[in-house]
Amino acid sequence: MRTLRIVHLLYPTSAAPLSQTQALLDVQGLRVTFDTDRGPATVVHGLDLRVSAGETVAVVGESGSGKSVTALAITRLIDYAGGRITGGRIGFTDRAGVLHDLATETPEAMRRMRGPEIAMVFQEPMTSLNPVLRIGDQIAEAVMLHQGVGQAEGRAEAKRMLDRVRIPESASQLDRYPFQLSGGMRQRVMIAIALSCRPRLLIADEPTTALDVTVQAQVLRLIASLQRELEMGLIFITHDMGVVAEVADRVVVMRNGEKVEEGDVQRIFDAPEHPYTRALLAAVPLLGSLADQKLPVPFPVPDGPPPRPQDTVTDQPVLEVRDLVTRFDVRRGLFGRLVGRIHAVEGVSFDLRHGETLAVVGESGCGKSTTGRSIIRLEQPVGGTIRLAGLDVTRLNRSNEPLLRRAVQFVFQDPFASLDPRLTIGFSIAEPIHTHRLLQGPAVEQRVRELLQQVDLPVEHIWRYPHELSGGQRQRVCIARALASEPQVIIADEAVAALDVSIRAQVVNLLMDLQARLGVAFLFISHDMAVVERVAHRVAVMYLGQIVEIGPRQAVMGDPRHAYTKRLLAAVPVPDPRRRAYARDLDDSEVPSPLRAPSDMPTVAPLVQVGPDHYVARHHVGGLY
Amino acid sequence: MSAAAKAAGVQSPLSEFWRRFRRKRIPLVAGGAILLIILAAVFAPWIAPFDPAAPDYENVLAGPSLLHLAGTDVFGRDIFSRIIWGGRVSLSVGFVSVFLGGFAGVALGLVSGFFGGWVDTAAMRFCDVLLAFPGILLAIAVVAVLGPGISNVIYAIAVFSMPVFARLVRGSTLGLKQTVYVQASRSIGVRRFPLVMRHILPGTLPGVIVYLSLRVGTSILTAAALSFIGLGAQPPSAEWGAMLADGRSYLGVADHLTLFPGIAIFVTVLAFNLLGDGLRDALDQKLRT
Amino acid sequence: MLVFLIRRLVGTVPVLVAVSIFVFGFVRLLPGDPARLVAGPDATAQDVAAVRIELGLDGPLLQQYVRYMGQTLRGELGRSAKTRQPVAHEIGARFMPTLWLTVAAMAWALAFGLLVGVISGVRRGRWQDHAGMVMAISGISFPSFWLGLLLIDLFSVRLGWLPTGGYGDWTHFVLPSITLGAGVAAVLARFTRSAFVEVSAEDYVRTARAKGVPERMVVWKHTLRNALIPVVTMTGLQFGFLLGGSIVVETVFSWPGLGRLLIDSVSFRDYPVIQAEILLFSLEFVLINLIVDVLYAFVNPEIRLK
Amino acid sequence: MTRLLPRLVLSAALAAASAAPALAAKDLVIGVEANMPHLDPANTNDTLSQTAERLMYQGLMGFDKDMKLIPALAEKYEASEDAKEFVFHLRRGVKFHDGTPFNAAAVKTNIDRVANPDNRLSRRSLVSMIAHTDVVDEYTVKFVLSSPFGAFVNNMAHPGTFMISPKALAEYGKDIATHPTGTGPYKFVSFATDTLKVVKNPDYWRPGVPKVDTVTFRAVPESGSRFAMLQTGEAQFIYPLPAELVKAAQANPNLAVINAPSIVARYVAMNNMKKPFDDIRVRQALNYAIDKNAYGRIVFSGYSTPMDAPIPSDLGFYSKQGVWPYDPAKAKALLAEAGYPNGFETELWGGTSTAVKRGMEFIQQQLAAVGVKVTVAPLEAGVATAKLWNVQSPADATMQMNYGGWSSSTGDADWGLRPLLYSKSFPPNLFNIAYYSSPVTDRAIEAGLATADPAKRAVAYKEAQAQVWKDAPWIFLGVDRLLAGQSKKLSGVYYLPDGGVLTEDAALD
Repeated sequence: MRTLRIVHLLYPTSAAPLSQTQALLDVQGLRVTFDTDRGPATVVHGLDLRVSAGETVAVVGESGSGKSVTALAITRLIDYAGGRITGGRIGFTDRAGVLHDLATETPEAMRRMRGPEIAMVFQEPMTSLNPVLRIGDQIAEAVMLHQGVGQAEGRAEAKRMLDRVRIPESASQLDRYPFQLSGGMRQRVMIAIALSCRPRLLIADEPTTALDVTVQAQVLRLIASLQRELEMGLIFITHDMGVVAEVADRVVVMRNGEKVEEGDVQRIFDAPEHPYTRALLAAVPLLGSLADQKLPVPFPVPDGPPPRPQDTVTDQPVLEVRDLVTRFDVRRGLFGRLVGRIHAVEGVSFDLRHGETLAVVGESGCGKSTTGRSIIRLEQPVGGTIRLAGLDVTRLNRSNEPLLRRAVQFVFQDPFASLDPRLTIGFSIAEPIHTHRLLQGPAVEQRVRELLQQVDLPVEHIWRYPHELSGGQRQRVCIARALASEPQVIIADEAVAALDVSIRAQVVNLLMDLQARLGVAFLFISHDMAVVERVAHRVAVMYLGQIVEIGPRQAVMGDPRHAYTKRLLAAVPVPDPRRRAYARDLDDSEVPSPLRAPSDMPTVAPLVQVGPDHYVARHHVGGLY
Repeated sequence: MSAAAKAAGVQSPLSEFWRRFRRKRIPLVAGGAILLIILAAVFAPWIAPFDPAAPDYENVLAGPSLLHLAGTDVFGRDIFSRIIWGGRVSLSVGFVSVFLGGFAGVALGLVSGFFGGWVDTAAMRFCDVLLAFPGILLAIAVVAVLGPGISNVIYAIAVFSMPVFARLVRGSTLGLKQTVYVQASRSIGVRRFPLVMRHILPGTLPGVIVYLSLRVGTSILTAAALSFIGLGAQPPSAEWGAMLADGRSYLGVADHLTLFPGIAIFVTVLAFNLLGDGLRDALDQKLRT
Repeated sequence: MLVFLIRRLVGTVPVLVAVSIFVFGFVRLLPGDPARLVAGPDATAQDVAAVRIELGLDGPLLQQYVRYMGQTLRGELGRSAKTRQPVAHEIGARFMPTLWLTVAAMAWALAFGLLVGVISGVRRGRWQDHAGMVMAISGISFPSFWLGLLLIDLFSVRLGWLPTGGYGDWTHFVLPSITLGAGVAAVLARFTRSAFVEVSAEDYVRTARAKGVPERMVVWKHTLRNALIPVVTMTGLQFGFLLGGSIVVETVFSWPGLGRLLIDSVSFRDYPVIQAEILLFSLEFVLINLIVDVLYAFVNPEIRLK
Repeated sequence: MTRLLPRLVLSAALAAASAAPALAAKDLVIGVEANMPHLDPANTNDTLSQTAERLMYQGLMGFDKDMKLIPALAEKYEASEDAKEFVFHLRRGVKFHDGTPFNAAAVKTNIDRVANPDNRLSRRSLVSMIAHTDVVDEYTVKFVLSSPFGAFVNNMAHPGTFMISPKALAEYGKDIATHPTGTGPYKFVSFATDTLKVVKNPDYWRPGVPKVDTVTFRAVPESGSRFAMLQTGEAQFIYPLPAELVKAAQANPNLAVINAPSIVARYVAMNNMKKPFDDIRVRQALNYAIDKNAYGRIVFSGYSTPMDAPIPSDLGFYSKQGVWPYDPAKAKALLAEAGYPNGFETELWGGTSTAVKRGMEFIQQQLAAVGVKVTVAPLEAGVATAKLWNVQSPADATMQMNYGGWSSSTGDADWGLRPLLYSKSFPPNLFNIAYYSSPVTDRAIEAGLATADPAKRAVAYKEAQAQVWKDAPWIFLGVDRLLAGQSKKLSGVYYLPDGGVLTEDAALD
């Protein structure tokens, strides 16, 4: 990652000082209240926020901090979401130079302002477009409404917008429906809708959170360039400090509905004043920070001793996967005719050693989760062999199934969903013990208490229900449950992805601590390269169901050899405003679909060695490897 | 995880349900009314002022009075007492048929949803076929085979309630099967039967409970309709639909013969529907009628 | 779209086969000898044997079924035990009255249900919503036969505005279709409201507002069009309810339709007619579902284009 | 001579001709209670269809409004002393609706058709005693019987022997049922499900009739709806008028109520061969147990008179026995004497109509008072066929008690007694479901048939009725009143005691 350490000069990162610009938006003392069935709840308390034309203000905070509500309040869409503005003013200077207080505008006046003056892009591209309307019509609608033009003109403008957001073959895309587009494409359409009336203020609410990292980079770049082009004010709402560093001129940090800190982006990253900001930044894994370290190192703990690298790997492989193939047949019609296959996992081979963490990385749909699920047999592989501690568990039978189920455990991504809400924590943890009849009677409860202690949870939690616990605590419960059967391998499928950054670091540290103490091996499936850098001994990069590169973490991340690995790493937002990625060369291409016709079998590229234990797929190009 | 879902997670599902349910007055009132109707039916011998079968030929077709709150019928029997006793028939038809149908439907839905494949296909085609028959038509077919009478009506209604539950439970089983916690339990090797009984069945119950209460109302209406066309309860049973049917030729002469049984049916079914709605709002917003 | 239609048509075949087996099994499930029942009191052993052949109750079961299917496909449904007329003739005369009654009931129920549902959904929590939902929940709780009797009493007998029953010009349709459609109107109103409310919370409705679409268009273009997708399915299911309900309503209003024929046939144990009627009802229901699916695809591009 | 579908006979009344001046006439609508299955008179079992058939068809003999036998298509007849030969002289110049002339050959064609067992016509028993039918000349026909049959002329007035155009018979075959072609006052127009429409026959042989242009029968099973139709003027005549609505009808100044005695008897048949009804004391006890006056008042809102003989008073050769007294104490005593001091449990069958169920409930209540626990079981027509009429031998009979009615549509005591109480009339032959068998009664019934001499027949039937009354094979309940509602504008529609309606002279004001 050293190659990326260049100070960026092309684009100055700080905007003009506030005093020199007429504030486009001037929010003062904003209070927003929701009427819940438990009575009114104020979720934004007296927020001040200024945005000037051409300026990008990032609003940062963890979930529940009130950042999205603020956005809805400014557009007054909050009226339709069950909330009310109960205090403060929202000053907004429109195109004609007239100052409005959006907090008290009539609904009709607000409506006319939404679109040409203020536009929004939302987080979830999959649900933000109307499924029954063609995308051309959805873009043209806004144009026709606000510019009073006819159908043909609206359509022409829609096409121009699609070109502008770099959607290829825009003319034919106009007649397509949202479900026919990928998530990245839909977000581009959303941006096209938002920008179709040339708004003066764009509010982007986590616009890239649901996207893969390479797509995220594309979309971020697109927004930034359009902003410059249109000289819009931009409020960028995110929880991701990496993204903040990429886009913001100024940063507003929110917590529990209040602004805790505000400042120039450089200042915030260099010298955060508020403890919360500091904690937020400390918890953000900085990709490249372990570039010099061969072994994994836990996250530093505030006020704790500096973490030490962990060397836990033995030579003995515990899990050997060879040529694993998992495909999903797509059947249609009455007779279930096979119309295609999703080649989720195609010829994947790797070893996992005792005490080792092998990270599997890649973007959604690359087959990394399916690989994990196929090993634990939540999916049925169609080919390959799996050996567990030397024993063939490819075909499960009465004797080897309990063995596999005991020795390999799985930790899922969503801690809210992975515990049965109707069962106590204690029972959930004890379920593997009961299932495998490991202990009987009071010994079970004793063991559950031990496990709770191992994951740093109070033993009283044994009688609690999942809803009484926070996300981080629940994930600890899941880990305790995974440990209950004394496994040799834990497959962690995006196990920390759903957690807030501060919690994420704790849970990662817990996992590493357990590895150090128990020697358990992890198959660590993740899309988060920075976390992977912390935990992994080795990294496997997957693309379209195949491993394209595998090797020691330091080699793969510091010296990526496969084009895709390079692209993936380049797309990762770096939480350092000095290292903005505008200049990085990113292509706008889409990841191909793993769905293929039944007769169209993919070729599995052979892996060739490029360094010690470091292998790269060599592709068949023009008849040659 | 949205903020709302997180907020909902603060309380246990049961207390959350009770909090939401209690907040609405109407379902509570409806629940109270149902309780009252059930109690009245159970304690009919003590509550009813008259023997529901005792004729009084000197006092026939008398309008409502202080003595006979709902008047008397063609045999001089006290209609109020008959309605109280009739609640036993109408309610047991409602409950028994729906519980029978519900039980069978839940079992079929669980098996169908959990095992999938040809079992699922066969079960769902079977349900399609049953659903392809309008409920009352199916009931008539059953009655045509078995003959009229209240117990056959119960079977008939159970038969056409079954697919409703089967589909509902299959749907939520499919959903629950995909939930992470069920997969988690599968991944640690929990066997099918405990998996279904421990993790899936309880998850389907909220929907089942909502439908149970809604279907009881439907069943009472269907039983009444069958009685009305002469295929339901037989004399001297005081089933409400049969009372309404018997009294209908007196419309314009003695309206109280139909008015009170009609009100009894309406109020009871209404109460079950309101309760069901309240339960749905409190238990599972996604369910629809 | 054509492929979709063909696929959907083929998809109904198993259901129809199952229905035919059910209908075939119907007479064979009966306790006793149906041929004896049908032949009547004066029948001799030869008569009964003849009736048995007429009912297709002779020979091995499989052969019986094949023969039954063959006859059914050729439209030969046998003769009514009661009237000795061909069943097809009996049913044919009653088909249109029931169809029109059902269509009339559905038409007003749909119009009313959608309107009330949308108004309640838009005015959620206000008096319009409460009034609409009180009407709706009363509608599904009211015994339709009682409603019919009350309507006759009020509008025909007391006010003399409308005929009491029978099949004739449009005035004859008013009361029966109101009675028949009331429950369905109520169900559709409730269902439309909940679908509407659900769709209102969708992100794309927020998107529409965010681009400044006027409320009226948000309701009719962005929300209702999506809410209609489940409503269409529900409407199809409700047709079955109407077909069933027509049995009762036709009795109250002396409507010369299939429903009344069915009751008459059941009480006379006129098995050839019952059998044919159940088949017809199911066929109608399957057909309606087919139409609903086509409509469904029409409102839902995802189904149409896949 | 009709085995009543119970619902077809709720009540009855004779039309006292409420004459009114005729204006621009025209369309008479009659609301009836059920659909007519079809219109082949030789295959008809219900009074309603027979009434409808009377619009278009006639027999050799007919009935007037008092149900007196009158000549119709025959002008006169002669019977031999031994009641074995009957000669009918036919009316001349009568034509069927399709133009075919009516003559002796047409009579022979019709009678032969009914008599032919291969045709499986349900009214065959009316003519089964005929050995052969001879065409004497164009307008004279002679019936030679295989055994004496005193009531033969009455059979020739029964709808089962109505005359159908031979040409139409040949043309339509079985489908004659939907193409009625007779000689009657009205011509067939359409018959769709619940509506029968006929139009005036301009060539009708009786001058001056019919006086209305069309007649429509509309089936309205709901009695309330049927009455509503009358109130709104959609119908000018409805029958039966449910007894409970008589008051409402009387309150309406535009309506008239027909209330007249009928020949419809209501009784409970007990299985005389089965315990406990094989004991005459039990049968008598049950007769004592029921208050016949209350029966009429409660079940028929007062429009029923207690039975005072096994047949209604309006049937020929009726012989009064006096109403069976209501005496529950005596009933209990008799039951105790018969070995049932605490009563017994039994089952009562009947039809499914509201009025019939009401009657059954009443009986249930009354018998409960003397300790007899009755389970009420309404049977649909089809089931009743199987369980009552189709039983092959007395031993197979499962019936204990059956509540039913009987209307002798020949108007004669023979058909009021023989099918029900003659020991050779056990099902499946005829309808003696009480399995009553008494040599005295049998002999008397046979004697009544053996002659055409009214005096001799009267003696025989008197003996039979006295014996039946004494043996109490039934619980004798009541004779319906005929009830119908009509517009005051209507005249000339007569309600016959058997529950049929004559519309030939109908006129609208």
